[in-house]
Amino acid sequence: MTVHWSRIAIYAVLIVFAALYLMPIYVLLVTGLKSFGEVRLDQMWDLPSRLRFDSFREAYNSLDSNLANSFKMVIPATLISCMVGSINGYVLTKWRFPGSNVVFFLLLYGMFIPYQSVLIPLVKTLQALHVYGSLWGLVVTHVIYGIPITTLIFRNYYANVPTELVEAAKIDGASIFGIYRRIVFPLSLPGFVVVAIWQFTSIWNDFLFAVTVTSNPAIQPATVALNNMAGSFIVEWNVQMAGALITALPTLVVYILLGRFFVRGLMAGALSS
Amino acid sequence: MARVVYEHVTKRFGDVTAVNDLSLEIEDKEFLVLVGPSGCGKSTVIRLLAGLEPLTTGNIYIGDRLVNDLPARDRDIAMVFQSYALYPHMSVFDNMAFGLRMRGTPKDETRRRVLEAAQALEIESLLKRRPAQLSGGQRQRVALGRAIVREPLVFLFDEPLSNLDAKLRVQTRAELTKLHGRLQTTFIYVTHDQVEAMTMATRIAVLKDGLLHQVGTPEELYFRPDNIFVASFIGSPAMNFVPGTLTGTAEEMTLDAGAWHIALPASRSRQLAPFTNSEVVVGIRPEDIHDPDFLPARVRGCAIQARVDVTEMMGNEKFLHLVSGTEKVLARVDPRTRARAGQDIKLMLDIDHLHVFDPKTEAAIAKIEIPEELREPPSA
Amino acid sequence: MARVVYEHVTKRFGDVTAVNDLSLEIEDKEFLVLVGPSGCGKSTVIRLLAGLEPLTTGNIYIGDRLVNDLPARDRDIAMVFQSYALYPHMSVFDNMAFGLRMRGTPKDETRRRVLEAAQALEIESLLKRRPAQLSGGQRQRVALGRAIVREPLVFLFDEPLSNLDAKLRVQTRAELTKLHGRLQTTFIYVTHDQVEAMTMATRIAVLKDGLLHQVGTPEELYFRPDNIFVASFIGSPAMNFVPGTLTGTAEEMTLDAGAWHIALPASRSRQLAPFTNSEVVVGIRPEDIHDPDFLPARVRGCAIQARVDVTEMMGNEKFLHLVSGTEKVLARVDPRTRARAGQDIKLMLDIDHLHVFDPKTEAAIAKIEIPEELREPPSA
Amino acid sequence: MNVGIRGRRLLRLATSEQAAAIALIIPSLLAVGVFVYGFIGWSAFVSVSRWDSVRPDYTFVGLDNFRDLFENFRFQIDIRNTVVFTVLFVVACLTLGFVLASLLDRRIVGESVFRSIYLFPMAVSFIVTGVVWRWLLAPSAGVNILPTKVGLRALGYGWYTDPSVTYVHSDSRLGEALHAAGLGFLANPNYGVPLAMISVVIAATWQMSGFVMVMYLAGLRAIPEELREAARVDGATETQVLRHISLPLLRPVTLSAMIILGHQSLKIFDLVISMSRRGPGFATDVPALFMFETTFQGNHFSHGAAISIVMLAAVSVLVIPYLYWSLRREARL
Amino acid sequence: GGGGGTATATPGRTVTAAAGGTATPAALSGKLEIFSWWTTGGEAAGLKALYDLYPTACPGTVEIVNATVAGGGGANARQVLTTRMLGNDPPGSFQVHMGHELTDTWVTANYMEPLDSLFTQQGWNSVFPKGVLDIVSYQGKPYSVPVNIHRANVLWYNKAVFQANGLQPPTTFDDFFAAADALKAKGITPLALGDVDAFASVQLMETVLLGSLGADGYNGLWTGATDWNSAKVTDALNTFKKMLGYVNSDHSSLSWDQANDLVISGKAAMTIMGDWLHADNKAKKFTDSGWVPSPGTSGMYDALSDTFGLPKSAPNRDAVVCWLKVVGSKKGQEAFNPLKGSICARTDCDASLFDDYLQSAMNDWKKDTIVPSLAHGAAVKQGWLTNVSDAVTAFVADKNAGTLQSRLADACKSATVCK
Ligand SMILES: Nc1ncnc2c1ncn2[C@@H]1O[C@H](COP(=O)(O)OP(=O)(O)OP(=O)(O)O)[C@@H](O)[C@H]1O
Ligand SMILES: Nc1ncnc2c1ncn2[C@@H]1O[C@H](COP(=O)(O)OP(=O)(O)OP(=O)(O)O)[C@@H](O)[C@H]1O
Ligand SMILES: [Mg+2]
Ligand SMILES: [Mg+2]
Repeated sequence: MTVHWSRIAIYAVLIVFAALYLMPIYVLLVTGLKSFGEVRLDQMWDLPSRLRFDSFREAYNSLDSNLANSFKMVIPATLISCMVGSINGYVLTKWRFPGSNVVFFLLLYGMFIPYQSVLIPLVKTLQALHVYGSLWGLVVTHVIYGIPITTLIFRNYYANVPTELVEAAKIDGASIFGIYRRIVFPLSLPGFVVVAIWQFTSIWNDFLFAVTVTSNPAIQPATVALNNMAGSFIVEWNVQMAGALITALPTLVVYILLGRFFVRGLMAGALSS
Repeated sequence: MARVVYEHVTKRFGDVTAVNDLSLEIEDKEFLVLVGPSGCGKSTVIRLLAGLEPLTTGNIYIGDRLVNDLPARDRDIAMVFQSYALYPHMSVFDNMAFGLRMRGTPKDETRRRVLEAAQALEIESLLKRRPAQLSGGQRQRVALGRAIVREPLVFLFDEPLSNLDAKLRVQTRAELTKLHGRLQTTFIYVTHDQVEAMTMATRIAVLKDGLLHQVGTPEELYFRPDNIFVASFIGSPAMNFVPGTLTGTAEEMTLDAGAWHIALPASRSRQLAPFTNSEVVVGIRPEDIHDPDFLPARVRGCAIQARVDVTEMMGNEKFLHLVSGTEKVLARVDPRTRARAGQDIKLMLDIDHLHVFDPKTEAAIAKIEIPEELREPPSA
Repeated sequence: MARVVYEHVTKRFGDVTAVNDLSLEIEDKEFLVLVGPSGCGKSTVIRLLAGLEPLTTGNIYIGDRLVNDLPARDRDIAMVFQSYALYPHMSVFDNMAFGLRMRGTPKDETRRRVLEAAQALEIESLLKRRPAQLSGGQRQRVALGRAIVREPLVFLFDEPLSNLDAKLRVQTRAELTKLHGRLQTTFIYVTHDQVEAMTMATRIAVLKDGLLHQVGTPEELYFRPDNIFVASFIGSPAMNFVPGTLTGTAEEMTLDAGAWHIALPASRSRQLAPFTNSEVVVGIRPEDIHDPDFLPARVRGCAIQARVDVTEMMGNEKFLHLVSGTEKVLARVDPRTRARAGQDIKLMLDIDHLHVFDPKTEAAIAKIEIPEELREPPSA
Repeated sequence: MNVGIRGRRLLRLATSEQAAAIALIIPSLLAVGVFVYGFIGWSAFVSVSRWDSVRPDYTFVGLDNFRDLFENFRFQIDIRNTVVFTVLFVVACLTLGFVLASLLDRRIVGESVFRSIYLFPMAVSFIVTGVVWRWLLAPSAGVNILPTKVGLRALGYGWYTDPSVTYVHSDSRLGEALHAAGLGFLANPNYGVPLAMISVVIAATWQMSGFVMVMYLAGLRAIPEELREAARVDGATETQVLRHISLPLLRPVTLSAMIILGHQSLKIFDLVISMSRRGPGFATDVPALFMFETTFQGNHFSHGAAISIVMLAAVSVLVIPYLYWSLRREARL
Repeated sequence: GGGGGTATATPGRTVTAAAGGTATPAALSGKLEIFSWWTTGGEAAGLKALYDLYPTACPGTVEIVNATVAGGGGANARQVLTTRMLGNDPPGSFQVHMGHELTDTWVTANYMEPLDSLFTQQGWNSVFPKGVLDIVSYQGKPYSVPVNIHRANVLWYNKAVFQANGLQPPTTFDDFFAAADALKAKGITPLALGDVDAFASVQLMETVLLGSLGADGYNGLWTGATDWNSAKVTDALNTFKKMLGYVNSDHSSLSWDQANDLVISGKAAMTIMGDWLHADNKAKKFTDSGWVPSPGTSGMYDALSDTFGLPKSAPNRDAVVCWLKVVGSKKGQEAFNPLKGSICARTDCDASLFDDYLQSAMNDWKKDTIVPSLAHGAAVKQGWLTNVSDAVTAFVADKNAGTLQSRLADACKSATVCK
């Protein structure tokens, strides 16, 4: 094989960019491994004098129950989001009715509201629903504000699932629910992966709703606790960064494990309208 | 076990009228083939019957039941799709069993019926596979099997062979014909391939732009097309059309069509006498143009001149792409012909197989007879 | 203006050998058609030539130039894809002009050549449209036009007709033949449809599993196939094959094949004598099985018995799906036959058109002659 | 509106399975109806009220709040910032995403590793991104001192602390030309680029370009290979193939990405909060932050609501044509 | 629709609890939610010390819920608090700065209960200085219990740097600029500033205004008595502008504590910051720090105070009232303040519990003129402060004192204090 300079150049560019993309993570990691005294802005690139996981331990100790809260909220919220989006997408592609495009438009438009502007009515509404101040309140909030994006993704995804399958099942005697349960749902995995990743990440990373809806530290999600690690007083950057890494870990794991399916799901039509 | 009746059925999609005032009775146990060019509304016709689209106006009956508002699942029909629409996440067995399960058939019976159908279609060995692991032909059989196990009142087929290669298509065609004989059920079959229509149908319905153009047996459509469209659509390669004029009277009519000057025999002259001095369109099938050296004995020929443009060897026959006057004409002759590209040659038209149409209405004004040997007894 | 030479060309994709040690010389101005079943490597053969895939081993020459390492853009070839691969975001004009522009042809000349080609293909009126606004046939012409304007050394076609309907296909076939005559350039054409191969090729190359099975004129392949695969692949409907045994000596050989007991005439006996007492496979084309009532004069028949399973009316001929002993056999007979499904009937085999193969090697052991009338002078 | 006909059509539908379909979507519609449209309505209502303390006051004051808003110097800066940020961010993400995708599309060994690396920042929250980049772009640390590690001089960029705004000065050649053309008002910092914003763009691009890359990658993979092959046979070089074939065919992807990025940038909040806040002289201030502070710091509820209504209107201008276009296009297919 | 309009309703659940008025010594139970933005360090420790005192002072089984929201110098906390109050879900008690942040925001809006009977009962009217009582009161009634006092007008300097350069800590603006020039010539940043949070620059301006206009002039700014357009204000703002010429260039990227790092490391010599900086020095084990009142403000105590109040519909009202007692008690304040690094709002705390700086502050507290801090919500209502803060942010970048002055004047006008 002849060596092609153009290929070498391509790899070089890719590697340089990879390094640039990893730079922030390097800083997070290195700072997290330092002691408080070592943390100085002008020494941020230096490796820690010795490996110490104290900051991680400390961060973890102050975050662990909140991480559990996050999971308790994110998992049901993501699952429900997926189901709701999937059902909406199913109806909007396979059971179209007069005005279904308008309905889709109305649902989708919700994606674009600035969330800071709805906090006050949100709290009142959640109170009326008796879920304010609980993780379920957060679940409800995230599921509802997730409807636009999940519906969009599933609608685009289902547009590429042959309608003949649904028709064949209709003729075979299945009802609207039967078709969903036995035909459409089992074929939805790539769509679910995309939606799950998307929702998991954005719900997990949300701070605004979390801090607004839950005030009891015992039930607050990790993002709020992480934020509280930086008081108005001294910021222990090493612990802060360690905490940031710990908090980001679940989403990173999700991306690394499911990244392949994410791309595949996107290729299968999710998000390409 | 069911007649199907379309009564003034119309279906519109927005501005498009996909089916236009269709009235059609399909007898029990018939093998009706709907043909027509792409977009003519064939699929819509059977999708209306299946309950996959709501009617705009009109009525549809299955047996004696008006089914206009019946959901698909209650119509007791089965359908084979062009794409087969096999459930990709289910095994072949589950694909075939799905319809029975949905109807709550007992497990034992489901199993029995699936196995039976699989046996009949010789796909028992595939029952555990997924559709993705099957070849095109195997998928086609599974789709067929899925329809058969249901034992429905009516079978619908939407171009089920168009994804198969030529060889498999020939074979499956014959199998479908046998299946129909065995099941003794009404088949309604959509295709745009007139060969399929000719070979399998007990009756063919020709559709164009949502309108029904002619319904009849394959022989009727081949020999006695109602209009230019049917004439051109049935038969392959397609009929040649040449504009011309009729002159003369009673026993001695003459047909002038481009470079052709054809004296008609008495029998045909009589038939065409009313149209003397009219413009007409003459239709002649490629197989009715013969090389004089290999003229079959039964044929009454009439000589014409033409230049050979291209020749195509087909093994047991040869296509001659001819130019006669300004008209392009295709002839399908004995392969031993000595005609070569570029030559001017003499050819014989089968004078008893000249079709004549009105150029304005496009309707046939003089039909030919179906050769006696081909008139099958009604219930062959 | 270019010979094309494949010299021991092999192409592997991982474990799959798509092309296996192919050596093939294609003369300048030839119309070579590559046929073979799906997946046999046809596309790969021309993609290697186009420079779209790198060779694994071997050499390819265009003209006298070794092109193994030349990028596609420098090979001066044009290719028409099955999907046409029209650039959907460009007008027809831009599609056709693209290749010229990439080569820096001056604007004027680009314009002139595109218009010329468009005129020749009768698509001038479409030049401003986008591909999405064209019918299948129109797209096909644009793809053709895009190739023509380039005036390349070699034209490559990858199943360009397979997305057209039957009628258009017939028509375009003839046009391609004429185009080849007009352009006087090398055409290499891939198809899995043997009809296309038979009708257009000056020579046909038959491929299977990456291996070249036979190269020859259409007549050679039809009448004198080298092996069972070629025999079954060329001709439609396909040749029937029946296993049998040869007995007897010299002048008086007998062929026992299933229910058939065929006494061979002297000429064929002599030819087959060396194989007496061997197992053989007998091949007979459907068109060589005749209804005795309509036996053409030239045919030396030999009677067999068979039961009619299904009949298919094709207009000017009729297919009989027969069962003879345990063998399924297809016959293509005069449409006036009185044979009906379910009957036991007598049929005549054309004894001069029996093909005989070795069941192990599958090679032909006795070829028949090409009928004299079909032996065209080399440069017809 | 022909409500009667619609209603009857719906009634007829109610007899079929369509009723079940509609029933399935009604909960979502209701939820969105309340949580989106109800709340927007509430905001709109507040935006024309006099509510100016923590005690609601729904006295109608017409469009006064909007007038105040557009006269507010900070809001004017914010509009400029948002435009600058949106343009830079969208362009940067699209460019980088496309470049990376087109490189990765060339049968790269280790593609999935690269892809994961480029994509993972999306998993990180904007808040963490902000904190890290605040470090990385700190003038006395981070990227600026990176060259010192190899013995070079430290860089002197101010990054997000740089208060300068690059704009056309009235006395420059271009400025005079603008004046001459009657566009003199453009020669003003209000139509300039605040340099500090570039740092925020860098951080945001780091986070989102991987996602754009994946979208492009999926888009590239969806372009039939034959089109590119046809272009190669037609004599195009790889660059020409990219330029004349791939790029035009990716237009729908580009548009989708632009919408996703565009609406994100109009709503950007977390990142700015944790990275640079309002920045020097509001150089990195954005409407969402302004609204947040106006509402919850200043207790100007009506003004806050007015800002959100303006933001929503801006997003709508961007999005509604797109949605209309894509739904129309779909209907055509 | 997002139904507003019901915000004034008092939920029924608190009616019975409210009947108690002053505490009945029955055992307390249930949850008590204390809302603050004290999440880390000394302030969190101080808060915890108060919590620890609670069970002894208030017997029962009350479970304290420590609802904290950090970030943005209390901005996040304020958002959450506002949302909750408007949503009729007040915490038991919440941290709020004394002054307008309390009165204009919550008291005038009728969200708070007056605490006059509690103050009388506990005798607090005599232990808190009059100035403080005035600031926490509205129409004569106190509405919250101050727990600490911070001073905003302190100039902190690095003693070693000053010594090495033979400088004296400046007390006037002239001294300040002279010293600054000297330091600048040496390549030392004279004044460290970290105003990533806008309050730091606002607070700097406030000390300049105070130093230039004097206590009365300064107080007059918030009542309309001092004309914002006057030449004296112009001078003050120009001084402020001049001062900004001596700050570190990356000030807008730093928080106040990061600015302090510059002083600690000797890269900068001074910083003007509230006395919470002293706790930062202690945590960073920096002992070489000196302090003087910021230029021109000797004898003036620019004060801010964290206080706790009683929301009207607070759940578990009795427990809250008892919490307020803890907060106002001598024991409570003595436990809290040494940890937090502030002095007691009460005047009777034991000085020996405090370190040297705090002791000096306690002295000043007793004798100085007390003025309310602008940047921390004591002097003006929040809407006004937001406008001031916006004007200052813009000024720090564009240095246009004229614009600043007119914007400040406008802010006063739109707060309906000036005409
Ligand atoms: N769901 C639909 N919405 C709008 N128009 C439709 C729809 N289905 C079919 N049509 C239109 O109705 C007409 C008939 O379509 P139909 O599918 O029945 O044709 P067809 O004869 O089956 O064609 P083909 O051979 O291509 O399958 C066409 O013009 C088609 O565009
Ligand atoms: N890019 C590729 N990677 C891996 N295998 C390939 C590739 N291209 C072709 N093959 C394999 O090489 C063999 C020959 O493929 P090729 O496309 O040449 O067949 P073909 O004769 O053109 O078939 P068809 O009629 O279906 O187009 C097949 O087994 C195919 O799976
Ligand atoms: Mg169809
Ligand atoms: Mg191929």
